[in-house]
Amino acid sequence: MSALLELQGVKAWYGAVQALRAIDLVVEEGGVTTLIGANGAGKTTTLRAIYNVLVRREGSISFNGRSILGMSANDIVRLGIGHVPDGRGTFSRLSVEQNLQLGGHVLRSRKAVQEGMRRIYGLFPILQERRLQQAGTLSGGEQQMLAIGRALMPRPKLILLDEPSFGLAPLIVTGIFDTLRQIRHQEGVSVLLVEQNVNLALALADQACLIESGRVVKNCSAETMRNDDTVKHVYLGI
Amino acid sequence: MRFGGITALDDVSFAVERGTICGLIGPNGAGKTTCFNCISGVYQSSAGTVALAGRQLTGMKRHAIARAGVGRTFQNLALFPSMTVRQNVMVGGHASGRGGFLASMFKLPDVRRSEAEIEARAEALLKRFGLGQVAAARIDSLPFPTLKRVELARALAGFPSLLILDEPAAGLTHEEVDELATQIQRLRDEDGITVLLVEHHMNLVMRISDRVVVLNFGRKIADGLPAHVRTDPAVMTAYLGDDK
Amino acid sequence: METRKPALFINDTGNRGRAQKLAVPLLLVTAGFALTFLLDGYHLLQATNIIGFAIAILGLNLLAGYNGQISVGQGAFLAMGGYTCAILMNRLGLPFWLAVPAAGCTSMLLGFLIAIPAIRLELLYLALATFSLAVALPQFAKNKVLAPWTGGVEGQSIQRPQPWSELGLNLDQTIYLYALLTAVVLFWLVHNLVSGRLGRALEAIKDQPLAAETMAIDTRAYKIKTFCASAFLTGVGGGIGAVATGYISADTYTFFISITLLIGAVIGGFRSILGAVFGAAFIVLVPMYAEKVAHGVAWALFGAATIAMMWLMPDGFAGLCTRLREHVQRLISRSSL
Amino acid sequence: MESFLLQIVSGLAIGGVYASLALALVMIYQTTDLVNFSQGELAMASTYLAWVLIGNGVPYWLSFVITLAISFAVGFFLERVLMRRFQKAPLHSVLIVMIGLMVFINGSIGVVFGYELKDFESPFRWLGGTVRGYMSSHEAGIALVTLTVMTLVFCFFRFTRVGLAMRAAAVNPLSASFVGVDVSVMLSLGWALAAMIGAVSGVLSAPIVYLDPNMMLNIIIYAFAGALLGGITSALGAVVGGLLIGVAENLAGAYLVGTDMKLVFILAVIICILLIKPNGLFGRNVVVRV
Repeated sequence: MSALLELQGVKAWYGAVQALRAIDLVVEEGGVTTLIGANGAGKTTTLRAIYNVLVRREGSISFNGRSILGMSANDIVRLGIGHVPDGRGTFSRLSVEQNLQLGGHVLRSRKAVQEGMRRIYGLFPILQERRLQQAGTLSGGEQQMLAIGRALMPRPKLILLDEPSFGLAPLIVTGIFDTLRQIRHQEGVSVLLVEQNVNLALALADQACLIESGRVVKNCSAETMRNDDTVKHVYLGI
Repeated sequence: MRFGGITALDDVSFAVERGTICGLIGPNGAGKTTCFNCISGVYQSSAGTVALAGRQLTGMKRHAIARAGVGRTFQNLALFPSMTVRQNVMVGGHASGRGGFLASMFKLPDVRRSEAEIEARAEALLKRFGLGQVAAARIDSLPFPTLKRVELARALAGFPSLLILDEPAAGLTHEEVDELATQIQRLRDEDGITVLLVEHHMNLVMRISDRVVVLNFGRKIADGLPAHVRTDPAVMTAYLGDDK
Repeated sequence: METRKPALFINDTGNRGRAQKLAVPLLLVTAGFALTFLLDGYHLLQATNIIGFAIAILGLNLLAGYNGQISVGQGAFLAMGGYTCAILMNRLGLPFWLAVPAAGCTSMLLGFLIAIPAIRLELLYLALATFSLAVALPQFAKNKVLAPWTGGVEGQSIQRPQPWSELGLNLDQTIYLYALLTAVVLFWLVHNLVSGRLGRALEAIKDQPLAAETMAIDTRAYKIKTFCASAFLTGVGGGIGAVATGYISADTYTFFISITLLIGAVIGGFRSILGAVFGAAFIVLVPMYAEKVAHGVAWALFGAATIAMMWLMPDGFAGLCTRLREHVQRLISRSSL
Repeated sequence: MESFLLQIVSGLAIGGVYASLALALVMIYQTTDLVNFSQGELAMASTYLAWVLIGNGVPYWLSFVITLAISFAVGFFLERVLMRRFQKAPLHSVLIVMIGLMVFINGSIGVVFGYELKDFESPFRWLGGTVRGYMSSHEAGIALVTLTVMTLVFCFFRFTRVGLAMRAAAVNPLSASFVGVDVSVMLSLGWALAAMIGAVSGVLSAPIVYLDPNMMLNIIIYAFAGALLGGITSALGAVVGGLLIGVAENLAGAYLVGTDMKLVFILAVIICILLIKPNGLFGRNVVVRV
């Protein structure tokens, strides 16, 4: 396995506020890395730094061995990085189908879009049923599926997932994580997962990266992280 | 001093003792900020009451709540960019000033005196927070940690009896957080101000709070001494997820 | 926590000596006084107009620059002031020096009535509503029901007031001097207002309304009062303009007068007191020369100047002066080190 | 009764003009949360362009198409070159820039073409004097053209890839960039389309109000009212609102306040909408975040 996405010494600012101080992170080809840390530690900011939205950043970010530092979000999508943003970010006033069509915005032909939609409906049959409904009227879990499906439309090599469990009932969360496992194998996609629910995230991931106040505290395998007390320290101030 | 049953959240009740620091924590979306905004009057709670030293705050206008002695800071800073640091702090002392539109236009003696008092108060606070050198600087020319201190000084200029701090540690380095901890403790010990602290920085909360209230999904799940709260199983689950 | 050396200073209290602070206003007033005896009738009339507009723009600056409420329809207050003067002088025979403050008062009343709905609107909608008011304004002036008072489309002449001949002044000089004195008083009052506690409160409302409220500032009451004060000033400006010109009609108060006031404020600098004088000079003098070239040139210049101003120096001419002064001060302090 | 119907029908026709300008306003509002105060003057400038083309012997409909194309390009570059610089400026600065732009266009056209009224031929003479006694041929023409334009606009947004991307960029620019939409191009396209649709309203209204640099001053107010009535966030609302305002204006002029106070009436309507129902008929709730 080789590194698909690599961050080295990444710093980021919101205006004058420095949110990331030193982030090093690797996602292996075909692997799942999870980024964990308490609220406000800079998890979402890290994803935004990769995608070059809302923040100013420094450091080195490379994808497939190529620096993506100067690229705009819409170019990064074309390289094969999908993003499932926090709060899902579905186009609530557009239909499910239109959301997926937009997911395929970077695809060249109408045929490819049609084909992609069939694929996504295969993964999430419920979305096909809800095809013509406005995205805003879907349940939280369905919206999460739609957001994931939308990101998978152009067959990305990597997807960035921001808190897929946020605001969902435990049963739905389990379902989503099961689907993620399935997608990972079926689509051969690598994942960078940001998650507040540490135990859930560590169960899915191979690698884990713990951050605190915009700095990496520990970078190791998910297995090691599970048995480490640093996590509790960071989350609960013990 | 008590806040009884703030709803908009789900039936949250807790009380903050006079002259103590109370930490309010919880995972994302737990309702901390909503709770906070109910107290300072940004949102009106749909049921329940908030009371300060026995006096009802519920239903009062925001400026009246501030006048009643509730001061606050903002998570993402809400300083006044067209003013200098000194002027920002002086705005904080607005409530203690005297004179309306006409009196101010004619600069009546009372207005002059009140202006001098506000300025003296501001100078003292600027000095206390190490802002003397930047007193005449424009807000947008200063680094973030300095601005956080300006905001704290501004909130103090209004002589609050209760100060609510919205994530004061966000965006600060370790050393800066240490200094912040000392400052907040001074507020309690020297000024006798009651502090309600909403914060993600666990270390800070656990270190300086006399008491910690934990919210999750809009409900209170724990309330007690810091040492008890952090070993509470319900809190663990809220923060780390179910152990499966 | 070592603090960075500040990059930019604003001159707030205590930074400059009293004499230095008074230098520019004193110079302006002295020059203004001297003009009474230097200019001929026509030019003195234009100078009076500049003063009238300066007071009107001062009102807009107070409203928009200090309190953050925009008014694109400020011409309504100008008109209110003008018509009040005309009616009081023509019908009741009031002397002009009483009619002008009265104009301010009626205008303030109108301001109060407009403020009650206006302060509830967000900035964009406030702009939209006042823009519409500016367009509809001439229709009020032309209205048949109001025509007996306003003079409708034909307009009305205003009785020529008595000059202060005891002081050896002719009529133009009298009106000019009166305008100058009024301006000095009003500018002084507004300066006092904005440089003290209330001024800070008004700016706090403009910058961060929510934070202002948590500083115990009653934003609603202050916004209404500012609106009234602004209307008063613009009404006085309108009164002076009408008395000086001696004639008003519906065409005096078109949509363009409102926009012209706004442009004057932009050019001078919204957040300044003396900027109002620069702005007023600009909007009176530019058309005087530009319209000789072709009809519309002044208007095109106004538009271009506005865009250029927002692009290059959004704080207007006054802001440019402040920056130049800061620059010079920095050079001096550096060389003295 | 006959005349009442007549008022309604002709109100609908002139309402078509307001509707297209209102649609232009909504288009820019949706992407930038701004009301473009210079929209009317842009439309006026487009109308002069059409007038020059026709005056130089270019056939009417060809001039029409050329005018739309040039307006489109001008709108696009105006956003790229001018408005973009003020993207991060405070709202009041942007409003003032728009007003400056409006004044500039008005003055420049005045300098070049003068301020006297000019006749603008209606292209619909051949339809005959009146259609069944209810509307003049030009009014029927306005209705026809606005209907066509609206249909095209709706099809564009519903069925094309770019149209969908524009909607996405308007609803949620951040998510739009996450799926690869170039949001900044969409902003420019919004201005381009708005300028084009505005041009339609200018060219169609010229035969009624005559051509002069101030021709759109009143019309833009009616368009504001229309856009607000429909809910400034809704394209469909803008069209319905524009038509309703056209009818209301005609009826108010004929029966209520007289023609000389129509604008005042509309001003009152605007203020009432803003105070009582700021979301209009079709608008969505705008959530205010603290």
